[in-house]
Amino acid sequence: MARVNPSFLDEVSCSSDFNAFACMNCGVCTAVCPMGLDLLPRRLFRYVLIGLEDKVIENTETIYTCLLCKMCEENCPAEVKIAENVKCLRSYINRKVFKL
Amino acid sequence: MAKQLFVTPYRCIDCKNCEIACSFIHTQDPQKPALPRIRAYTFKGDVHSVALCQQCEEQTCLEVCPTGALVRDPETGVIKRTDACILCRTCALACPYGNIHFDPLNKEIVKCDLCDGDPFCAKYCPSRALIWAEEPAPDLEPEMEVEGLLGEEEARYSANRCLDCGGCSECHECVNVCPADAVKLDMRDEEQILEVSSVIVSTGFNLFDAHLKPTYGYGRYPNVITAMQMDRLLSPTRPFNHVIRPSDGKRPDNIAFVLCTGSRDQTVNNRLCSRVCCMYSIKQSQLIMGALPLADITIYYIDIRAFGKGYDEFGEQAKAMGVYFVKGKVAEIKETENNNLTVFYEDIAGGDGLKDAEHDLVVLSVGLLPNIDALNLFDEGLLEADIYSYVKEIDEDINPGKTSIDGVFVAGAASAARDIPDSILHAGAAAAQAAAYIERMRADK
Amino acid sequence: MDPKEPAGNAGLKVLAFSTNNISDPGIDLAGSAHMHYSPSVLVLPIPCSSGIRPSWVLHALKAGFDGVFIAADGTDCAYLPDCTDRTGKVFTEAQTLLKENGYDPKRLKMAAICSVCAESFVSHMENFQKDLIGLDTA
Amino acid sequence: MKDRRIGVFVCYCGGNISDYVDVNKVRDAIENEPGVAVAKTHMFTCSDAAQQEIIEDIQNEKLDGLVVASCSPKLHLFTFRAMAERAGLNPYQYVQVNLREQCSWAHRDNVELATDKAIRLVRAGIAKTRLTEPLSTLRIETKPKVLVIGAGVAGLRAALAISDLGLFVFLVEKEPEVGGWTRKWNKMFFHDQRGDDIIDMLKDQIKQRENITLFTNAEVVEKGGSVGDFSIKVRVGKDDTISLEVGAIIVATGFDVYKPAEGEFGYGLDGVIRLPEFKDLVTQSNGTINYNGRTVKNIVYIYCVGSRQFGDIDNPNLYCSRYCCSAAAYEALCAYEKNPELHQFHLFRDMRTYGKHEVLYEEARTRQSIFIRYEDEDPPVVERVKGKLRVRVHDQLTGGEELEIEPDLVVLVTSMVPRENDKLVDILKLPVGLDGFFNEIHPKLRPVETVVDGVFIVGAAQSPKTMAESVASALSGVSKSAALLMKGYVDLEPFIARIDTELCEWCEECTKACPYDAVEKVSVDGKEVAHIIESLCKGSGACIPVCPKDAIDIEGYTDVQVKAMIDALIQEAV
Repeated sequence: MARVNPSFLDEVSCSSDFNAFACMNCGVCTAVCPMGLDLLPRRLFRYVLIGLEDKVIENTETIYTCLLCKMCEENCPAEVKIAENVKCLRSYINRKVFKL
Repeated sequence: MAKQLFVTPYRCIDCKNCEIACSFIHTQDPQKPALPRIRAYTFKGDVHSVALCQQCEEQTCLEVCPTGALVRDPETGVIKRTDACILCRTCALACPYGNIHFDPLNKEIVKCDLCDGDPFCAKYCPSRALIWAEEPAPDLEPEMEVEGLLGEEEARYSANRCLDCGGCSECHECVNVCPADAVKLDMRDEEQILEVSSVIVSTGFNLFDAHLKPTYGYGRYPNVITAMQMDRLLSPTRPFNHVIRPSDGKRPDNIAFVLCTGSRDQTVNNRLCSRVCCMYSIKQSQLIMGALPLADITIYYIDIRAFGKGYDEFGEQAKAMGVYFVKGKVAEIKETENNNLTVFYEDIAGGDGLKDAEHDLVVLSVGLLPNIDALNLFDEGLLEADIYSYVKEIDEDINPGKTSIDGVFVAGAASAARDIPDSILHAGAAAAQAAAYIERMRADK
Repeated sequence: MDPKEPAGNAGLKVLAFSTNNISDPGIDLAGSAHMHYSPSVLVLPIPCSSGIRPSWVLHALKAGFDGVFIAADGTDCAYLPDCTDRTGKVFTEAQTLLKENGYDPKRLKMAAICSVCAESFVSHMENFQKDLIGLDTA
Repeated sequence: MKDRRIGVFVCYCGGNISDYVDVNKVRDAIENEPGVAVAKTHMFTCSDAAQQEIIEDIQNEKLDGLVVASCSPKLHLFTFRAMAERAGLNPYQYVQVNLREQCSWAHRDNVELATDKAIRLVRAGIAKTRLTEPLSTLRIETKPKVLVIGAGVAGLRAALAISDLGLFVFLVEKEPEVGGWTRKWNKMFFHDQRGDDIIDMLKDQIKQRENITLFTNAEVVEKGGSVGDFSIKVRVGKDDTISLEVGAIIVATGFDVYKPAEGEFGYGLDGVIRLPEFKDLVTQSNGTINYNGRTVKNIVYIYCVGSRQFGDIDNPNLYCSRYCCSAAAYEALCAYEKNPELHQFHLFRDMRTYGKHEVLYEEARTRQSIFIRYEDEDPPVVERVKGKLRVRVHDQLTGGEELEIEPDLVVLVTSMVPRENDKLVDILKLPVGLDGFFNEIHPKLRPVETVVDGVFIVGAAQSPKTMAESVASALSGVSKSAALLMKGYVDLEPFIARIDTELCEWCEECTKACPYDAVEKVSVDGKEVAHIIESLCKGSGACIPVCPKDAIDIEGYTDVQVKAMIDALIQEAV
């Protein structure tokens, strides 16, 4: 059981370019990701949207696996700026986990 | 030994007497000289020869003739044209040596028939390059070979370059055979002026061109087809009477439908839902179940939009029949060695993450786009479009079908993607509005 | 002329009552799609399957038909929402009538055939003719 | 039986028939059948030339019966009926035999047997024709007036459109006020128009029309007559009953909002409301959205409440209500407009924002609505724990993660359900589908027509619709009514039931069996017998098998005709 925390999204969102919520959950990004990780990027951002902070932090490594190659962005039918969103997420992890 | 026509090229002086003689003997009307069946040539500057039908054993002309108008005389071996000729010119196209011609003046196909055993060309050849005899002329130099205009191989190659053999050659055969006289080749476009009080624009939609989604390989992979092609395979008047896949004519047994091809997709600049693809794909999947009971069918979707009356029930029925529904938009399609296709997707509902699946036929459920021709029907700028380039309904809620031009109404998919029931209702509305408009005009007079 | 039926159903004659609006288009579609069924299936169109007189079924068997098939409107019927029940009643009555007259009630069969049920019609005909082979002659 | 003079014309259909059926052999086999005066073949019977020749044959040979053996009657029945009429032959003495779809095309594998079957089919057609009698259509003069039942947005708009065409309208509304659900609503998708504004505008226009009469607090209590000439009784207020005569009836009785059962998704708990009530909250809000004096920060929407139902529910609503996804997404946008700080969670199954409505879904997402997909078999659970609302749901989009949300408000996105209209259904004899909505004849080809001629169903009474779709359907109903009434008359098919009064002993069975009230009791020479009201009988034949005396026949399908056809079909072909 995970408690939904809507304010977590505000914590991660670092710029006006952050738009993970525009996702329509088609899964194309995951299918084209050259890293082939199930979590990237759609499900990872689901955790952010819903506010499952633990899940996000649990996957710190995954977040840094991203190549920022924008393969996902190129193919996203909903124009989600995925690479930008990953950057926001990294900035959050930097603050939260690495205390940078 | 029977007489033959012997050609000795080095004797030929390209005087064209043979051509004139040929034309002369075949002319019925001096105003319309016959096209000669023999042609004299000069090539490479100083080499002369003639070309005429070889009566060759490889009788391509005879075989391609659709009406059997060319026959070989069993005794003389001469190929003749009979009255069954319909002027289709297929033989002319087929002759590897280019020795059959269409005579436009006399409207007939001409080929050498050796003048029924007394060729005039030989009679009038002043240099004895052409002789009609049982043996070649004694003074013929055996080392002199005929260097033809084209060798057989070259000629065949050239003939094969023609790409239009199967197209209409205006042979008029269709006109002749149609028992209802339904084919009229002399019909031409005609401009008519109609005076009307009101216009209903019902110009429909355009289909998304699947080539524009290159990751799906349409046009590159033979077994990726559009749903319109599948519809043809399934229709009661289907061409093959079976559902078959293009690459090898095999009956597919594992078919995928890729929904939202060109819809809800900003990468192709169409953010709208096309409204009909979910249902037509489900319909097709049910029909395929009927035609190929053993086939596996998978529908890849983002959301199933079975919103109309009885639609959801229809979708559930398909599920019960065994159609697999997979939530996940197909990201990419790749071809395998045997022309099968691998689709890549995220199995969202199954929670299985990144997956791929092999299918032997993939159907792209292509979406609907506005038909922008509608906007050019009236003087420029009059008929307003909405931001998606559909004809704009200026008061959709209360006056569905009303456009920016007074008295002009729009019906069906010209103003938005619509399925048939909604198009019919919308058309009924446009009709009512047009009638009311005309009634008002009448009252105002 | 003594044309031979293709092997399998021994040329058993089937009378099919079909309805103008619903099942007839379905049977038409079987033809349009060039599906094959036995030419000894003969179709007699009527307005609605609930309007069949049981005595017509008996008449058909007495006249020499081997079986009678009712291509029912089912729930698609435009006339009657309870067409299925009504046709069901006709069917039961007709079967009773057949029994009383010494005919195997299996010589009457019914199924809903919709306006696009071409394939289903063809398979019903095949199966029905197969079933009829096994029945005793009256 | 007098000697008949029947013409039989067998069609080649180019080669469609003649390639698989020996057409000449068919002609030869039947030309000496009793009653056949002319037997010919034609390459295309439907061609103008062939029709002209057949007309000449009918006239020169004084034919009194006609058989064309060609394609399916679905294609050319009316063509040849019209041809017969032009030739002066009674069109109902024409019988079409289907040699193409049901013979040549189906038996392309066996020319011999196909020909054999063709002969039998044509012979059956001749047998039927031999027993035909000249029939005539029943012509009814139509009244240029339309009754519109229900004065919601569809009914109001329909009334205006009919009035536009110069026909009279009686608009009957059960409630004291017009406008139905639309009146109660503020801003509506897709064009942000206010429902009450629209209704006011329509109401004003109606007031100005002299040819529209509006009755509120009124109900249709009786219907007599038939297409073109209905007599209607309307109860107005408590006691007044007035009689109206109309040519057509448009039923625009709309829908109801689904009322969830107690406990269904927490319905009944404080803070669990339906979408229409939420709409009111949003409308009333100035900045924040308040419920029972508390400020709402977190909202959970649960979709498909009362739609696409499954599981152990009595009479589940299997259908999709179509408008709700778009309406909920739109309402979330309206709420966001009032208060951008809101957190909104949408628990959906499939987002069905079809067509241009997709933009609503897209905008709702960019306004930070979070969409959570629940599985059909695993619906969300709404509880009140320690005074707080709690929603538990498995999110399919996050690998089935079990989530817990503590919203201030749960909005049940409720479906449209059919109105309880049993009385009206009974009075009008309207067909009702499995989903409880009124049933059209054909959803694509005849979406507003019903089996009851002259009665049209429009708006959400036919199936759930958005406002624009309801209005389109209402105007479609107007088109159909106008097409019916503006000609001034209507011809009814004569293939209806007839009673043999000799045999009839009035047992009521037929009248019980007839869903159209087409059988009445009359007295003939002192004997009580059944009588068919021609204008009401649809010719279904439902009364045929129930008659214990076999006293009823359907014209065109009489007992003797059917039996003669059976005998002809079984007779050896040659």
